[in-house]
Amino acid sequence: MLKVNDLKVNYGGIEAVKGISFEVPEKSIVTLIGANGAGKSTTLRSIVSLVKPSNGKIEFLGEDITGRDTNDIVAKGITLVPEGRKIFPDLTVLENLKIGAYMRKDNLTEDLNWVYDLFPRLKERHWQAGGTLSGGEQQMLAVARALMSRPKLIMMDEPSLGLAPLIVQGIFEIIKEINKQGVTILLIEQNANMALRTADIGYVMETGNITLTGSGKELLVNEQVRAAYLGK
Amino acid sequence: MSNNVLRVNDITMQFGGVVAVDNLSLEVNEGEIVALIGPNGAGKTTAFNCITGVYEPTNGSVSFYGKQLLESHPRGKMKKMYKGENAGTYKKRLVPTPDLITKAGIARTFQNIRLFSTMTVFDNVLIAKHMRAKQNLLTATFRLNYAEEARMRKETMELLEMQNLAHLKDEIAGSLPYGLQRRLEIARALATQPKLLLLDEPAAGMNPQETQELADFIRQIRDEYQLTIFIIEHHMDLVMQISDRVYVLDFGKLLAKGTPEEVQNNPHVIEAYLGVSEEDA
Amino acid sequence: MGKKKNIIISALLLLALLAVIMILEQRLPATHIALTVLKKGCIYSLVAVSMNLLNGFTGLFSLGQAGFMLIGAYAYAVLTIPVDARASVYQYFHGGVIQFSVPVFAGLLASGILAAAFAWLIGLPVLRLKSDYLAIATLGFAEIIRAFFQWDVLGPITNGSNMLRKYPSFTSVTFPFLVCGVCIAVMVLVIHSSYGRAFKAIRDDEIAAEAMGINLAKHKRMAFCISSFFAGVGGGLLAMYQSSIQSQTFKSAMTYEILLIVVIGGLGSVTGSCIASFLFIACSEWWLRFLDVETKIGDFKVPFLRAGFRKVVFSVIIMAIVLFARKGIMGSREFSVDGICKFFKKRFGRKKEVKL
Amino acid sequence: MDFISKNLPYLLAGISVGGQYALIAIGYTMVYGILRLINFAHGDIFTVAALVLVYSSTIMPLYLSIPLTLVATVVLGLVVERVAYKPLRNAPRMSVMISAIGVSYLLQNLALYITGGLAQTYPAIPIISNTIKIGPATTKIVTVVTPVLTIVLVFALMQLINHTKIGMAMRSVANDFETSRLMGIKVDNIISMTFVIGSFLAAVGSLLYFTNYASVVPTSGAMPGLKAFVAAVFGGIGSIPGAVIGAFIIGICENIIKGLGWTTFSDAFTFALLIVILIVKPTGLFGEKATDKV
Amino acid sequence: AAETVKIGVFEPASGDNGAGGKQETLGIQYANSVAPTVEIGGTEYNVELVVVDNESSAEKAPTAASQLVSEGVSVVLGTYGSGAAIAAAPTFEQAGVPAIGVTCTNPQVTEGNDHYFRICFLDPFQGTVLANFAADNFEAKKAYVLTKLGDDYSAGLGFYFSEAFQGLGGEVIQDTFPEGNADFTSYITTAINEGADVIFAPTSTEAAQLIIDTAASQGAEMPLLAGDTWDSNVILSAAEGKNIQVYVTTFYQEGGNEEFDSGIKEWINADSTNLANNGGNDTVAAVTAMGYDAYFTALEALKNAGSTDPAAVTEALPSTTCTGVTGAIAFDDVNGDAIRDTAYVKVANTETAQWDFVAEQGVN
Ligand SMILES: Nc1ncnc2c1ncn2[C@@H]1O[C@H](COP(=O)(O)OP(=O)(O)OP(=O)(O)O)[C@@H](O)[C@H]1O
Ligand SMILES: Nc1ncnc2c1ncn2[C@@H]1O[C@H](COP(=O)(O)OP(=O)(O)OP(=O)(O)O)[C@@H](O)[C@H]1O
Ligand SMILES: [Mg+2]
Ligand SMILES: [Mg+2]
Repeated sequence: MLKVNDLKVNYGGIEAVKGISFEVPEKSIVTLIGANGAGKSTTLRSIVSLVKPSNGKIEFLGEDITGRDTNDIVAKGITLVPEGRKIFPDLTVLENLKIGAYMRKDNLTEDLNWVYDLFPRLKERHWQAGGTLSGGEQQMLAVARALMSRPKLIMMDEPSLGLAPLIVQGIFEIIKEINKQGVTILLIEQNANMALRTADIGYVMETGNITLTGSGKELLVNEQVRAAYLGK
Repeated sequence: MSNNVLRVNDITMQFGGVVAVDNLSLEVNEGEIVALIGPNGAGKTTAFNCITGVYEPTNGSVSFYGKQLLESHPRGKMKKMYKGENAGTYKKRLVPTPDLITKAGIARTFQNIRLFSTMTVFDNVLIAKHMRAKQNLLTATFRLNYAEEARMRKETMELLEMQNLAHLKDEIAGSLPYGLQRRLEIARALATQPKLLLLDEPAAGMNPQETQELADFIRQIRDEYQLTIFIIEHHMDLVMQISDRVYVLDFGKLLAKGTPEEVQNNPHVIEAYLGVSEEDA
Repeated sequence: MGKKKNIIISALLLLALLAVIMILEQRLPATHIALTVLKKGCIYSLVAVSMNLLNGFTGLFSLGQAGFMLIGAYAYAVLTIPVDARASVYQYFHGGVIQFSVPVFAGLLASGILAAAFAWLIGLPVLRLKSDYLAIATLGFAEIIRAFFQWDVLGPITNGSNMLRKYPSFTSVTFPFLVCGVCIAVMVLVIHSSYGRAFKAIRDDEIAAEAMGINLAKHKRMAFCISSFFAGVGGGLLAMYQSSIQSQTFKSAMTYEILLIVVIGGLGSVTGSCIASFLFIACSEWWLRFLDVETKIGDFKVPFLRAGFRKVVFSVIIMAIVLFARKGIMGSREFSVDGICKFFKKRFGRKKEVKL
Repeated sequence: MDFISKNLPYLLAGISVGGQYALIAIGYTMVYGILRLINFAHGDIFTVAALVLVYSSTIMPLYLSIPLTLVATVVLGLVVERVAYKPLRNAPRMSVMISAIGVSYLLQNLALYITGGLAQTYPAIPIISNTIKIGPATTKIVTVVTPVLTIVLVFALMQLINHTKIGMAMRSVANDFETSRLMGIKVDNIISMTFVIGSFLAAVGSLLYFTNYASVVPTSGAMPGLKAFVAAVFGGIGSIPGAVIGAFIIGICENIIKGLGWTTFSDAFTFALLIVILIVKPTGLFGEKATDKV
Repeated sequence: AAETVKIGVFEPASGDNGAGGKQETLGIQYANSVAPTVEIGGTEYNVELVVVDNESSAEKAPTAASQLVSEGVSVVLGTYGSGAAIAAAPTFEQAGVPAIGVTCTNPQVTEGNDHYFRICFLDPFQGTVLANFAADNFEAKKAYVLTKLGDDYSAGLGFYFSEAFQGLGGEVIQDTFPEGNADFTSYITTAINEGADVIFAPTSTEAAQLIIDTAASQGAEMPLLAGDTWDSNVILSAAEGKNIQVYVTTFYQEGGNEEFDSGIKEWINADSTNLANNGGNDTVAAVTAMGYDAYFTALEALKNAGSTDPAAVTEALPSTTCTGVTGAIAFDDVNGDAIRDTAYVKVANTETAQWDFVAEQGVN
């Protein structure tokens, strides 16, 4: 579904991503794990053109989308849950959700009810300005907002960041559920344990390169991965 | 009494109709590592903000080493809207600005990292020394404070070395990866020479391995600087490992308190916050 | 070691600059346009640096600079007009009420102090405001100050709408250069002091700065007063340069002009502000003047050239700089010997690892 | 009766001035709301609109030149946005503002170059430039038309911004470009849209304003521009009803002050009023407190 | 002729006085086209005009003045508006270059300054003339004086008018309007409410237009009086077709010199730039005539000096006389001001959009 080939990204003089290639098959859950500063977020950001890659090719559904305008790429069915939540602070929770569905023209009621079911807290606070939500509430909103757009591929950058353990479990449930509904998922997680358990395929990134590839289960038992990321 | 560092009495923080913190009382003793946990939006960060003077609590008081630090009671419009308890208990209005609280010896980090992002790592830490330096505008301008300045720089360097950040001292803080930024924020807070350190989700965005390192690091600084530490965290491994006591907040109210084990096995806490642990799932 | 060397080289360069100016002054007639531009340029440098201190280093977006210059200029003029000239200056106000005069340096000092004092007063209410609200409030104060100085009732002191003149002024370039140089040097010292760092911290993140124990109100007021002090001195010097002043000169357009200089030079760069000041003045008031004059080359009349064209071209140049050098000429870097070496190495030397 | 006949003119003048400020202020507020940019060039766009009508009316009838003016102003607004602001989307905020000051300089100097600095007489627009008597006071019809038109336009705009998808998109762009793009919003189009509306209102404002004060000089727009901006801040930048109410308050107060004989301070008073409001409410009358959660 | 003598034209082309400055420059340029050469000390010199824009600003004036000095001019003409003249005076003085003020009427321009001369009358004179005129012709008892805040010309003239008018037993109501003010309704209303017999508004033409417009629409019936700045075709077109009386004092009355009038009209009409600078028509403004005279005065001075050396010209100027289209020009020996004892008073004819001559008025 998504094919990334020899992607390189520079920030000024620093090369944050140094020529990585990977694939996300349709209807799969793929996870990208790696230490701080490995370039995971940068990779996702360059897929939706928030940063311009200096080299490489990105294909989505067989179409070259490298360097296209972000809004065009999003229109094709990719959504990103950005790092740091990035909800709209001055819009209410409800408006944040509606803006998530900006590209859609159909009725939203059903989906609204769906995400409200997933995150009852949001329903409770639907009138509140996004900016005054607590960190975790904002994170829920960011995920919910992305779901509202009914994407084909959803990319999540640390969706469980700052969430209470109960909700973290919930997030992974949701990931599995929407995956069952046919949505493809590309996931970045610090919680490598959970991520690898959920994922069909895992990639390990280190300082701008992909160093390991395998199914989630394989990586979970890989010694190197255990030592570096699972802390056990 | 003597080893009671922080005492929060009946703090309530109400934003319009939302009661973010509801009549919260707690205490932190000297040398302890105390954790504050609870579901998202339970009011943990808000409680920190009240203690550090970022928000003026609607009601309640805070004392530090037995000394009254702040006190407030519902005023103005809030008098009618107030939903908390103990409305009449607190009479005074004593609301120091955050800088005074830092000066008194409480330092903090932020849930959303707030570094001086265009300044170097070194300067970020050096700034924290400004407050306690003996100088004024004239002596500083004309460098009559050179001895003081030299001392500040030396201490900063020592601190950076201790935190393994020395090799990054000339990097611009904003371009560091997330994990290092968190570490720098802690270093900067330490540089204010606090007696009590408040950490708001220091492990957010760290993987289990890094979290483990952080746990060691926190214990280490506690011992090295004779600190008392009050920490908000959602990583239960970390909390259970390092904290002496745990407070659990839910909907602004205290849901439970006790040792990590007690809290971990408290059914209310499991229901509201922990859920069934991963291993059992 | 390297730092000391740098300071020495920079000091030597400055001395050399001063020497060049003194030689120029000997060689050129005293009223030569180059000298006039130099005079004005260095006064503007001072004011631009003072504005940079506030906007660039402390992150306080203030548009009150012209107001403080006005206070400085009036303070200087009012205090230094010789007693026997007062009758003719204050012709509509029977010689005015102030019947003494002070020496030049005392006058300049008074300019700064009075401006700083006003800044302190104004700062009490307005420094609590944020970004654009602060900008518009300070702009407003500048306008209010101007109205006050034009007020007839204050005429015996300010001469109302009429100009003040006959106070001592300077003829040599060295004088404003030395005064401005010392003032800028003091500001540089402030910027690099512990307080300067605190200012920058406030600029980057107020909440974090406060959490570091920095008293926001105190430090903001400090920056505001220092900046106003030097703007006041700059105003006093401008009064000397113009040899007559009128409150009308100090309109908000002047503040915008200074802001342009600051941003073109690079927010947060002292040398940038200085370089930009000279370029700005020379461009707008000297080098481009030929564009205002209808010119014929042989029989061919050069198109467009007529009164007003200079300003059109000048605004286009400014736009071009803003659009193509987004962070100004210097960005937030400083002009230094080291910097130049690095620049040339980068350009012409082999490309090494480039560091941000 | 005598009291009314003496004071009605001040009030009328205040209301009409207020209406004119309001039309300009909306443009400021909209652009500010979305780009956090004090569009210093807005007042000059207003002047240019007037000059376009002055020049175009000499070669074509008014029923052609008025629509032409509206179109030309909107195009100018768009061009300014594309050339001077768009390239600076990711630059520091201050650079964009300087760019705005630059545009303002450029437009003013161009106007100066073209008109030669001489005041141009604004053509009389039939009907609205006729005088009428309201009770004891004489005034032009435009004085009455202005506030009514302003209120109608504001109502329509509020509807657009608060209750349409485009409006929501505008508000989200105001918060964050990048994330808005992530939602699939064409940020540049939304911004252009804002400039279209802002410039259109400036053009309408210019028609009404110069019908009242029939002479145009290159700096004509500066003062109303500044006043309108003050009005926008007064009402809380970003809030459209705030800007309108601010504009009317400022217009009326200004004229009352003049009526009281404090003419020296009529401008100063406007600013003093602003500062007092800001001290009591640091984000203006209707300004939302910035949501800066720690 | 091979030799060239440079005359500096120090006039505003932008800023508040840009319009007036340009009209004054036109007079100088026309004079230059009439007499492009001059014989100095037996040699024929080409006269070259060096024009700089002082932007009507005291702040920009010193650089503009230095520019002239650096170009090596022998004498400077200008400027319209006194502020810039006063600010530039020290530069000229220091360089030893003499300057001839054309229409800067503030007393301080020449006072105590050996290098500044002028060919126009002064504000005290003009203010008094207008006060006399108001008292004599309209039996005015109450005058509403409207000046621009921060404008020394406006404030000065207003001051002298008020003094003279009060001296004649009249009552004065003072008001000021701020920079950029466009709505004069309140001011005119105050004038009407106070029952003023005349309105005196010494302002720039820019404000003048608005004042006239408002006065007409508010139905103010009292006459409007103003100084030399209002002698401009801008005023005429503003007053055209309105029920309003506008009186001004001025230096020159069109028709005063047929030859000059027709010559300059032809010259203006021949060039689109000139026409534009004159406001799009060929009405001759008094300042244009004054510019014309200033040029010839300068030529006389050069001839008298017998040299292009600025110092010699300065020497020669006090005793220079010249018969210009605006009358005979000579300088007094106190400050180098023009010796003039009459001013023309004109009224705007609202039907023909021309100035009608009313009277020659002196101070007594
Ligand atoms: N805006 C930027 N400017 C300069 N360097 C940047 C910028 N953003 C990221 N970097 C650098 O790029 C590298 C990769 O960063 P990235 O955010 O992609 O890492 P990450 O794998 O997502 O890390 P984390 O787990 O901490 O989120 C890091 O070294 C970082 O310092
Ligand atoms: N400025 C504010 N205005 C309105 N409501 C607020 C404000 N700040 C916080 N709240 C609300 O108060 C509640 C507590 O927020 P707080 O940030 O303290 O939660 P938290 O316990 O830190 O949660 P998390 O673990 O998600 O960070 C939340 O529901 C939040 O929406
Ligand atoms: Mg990341
Ligand atoms: Mg929190």
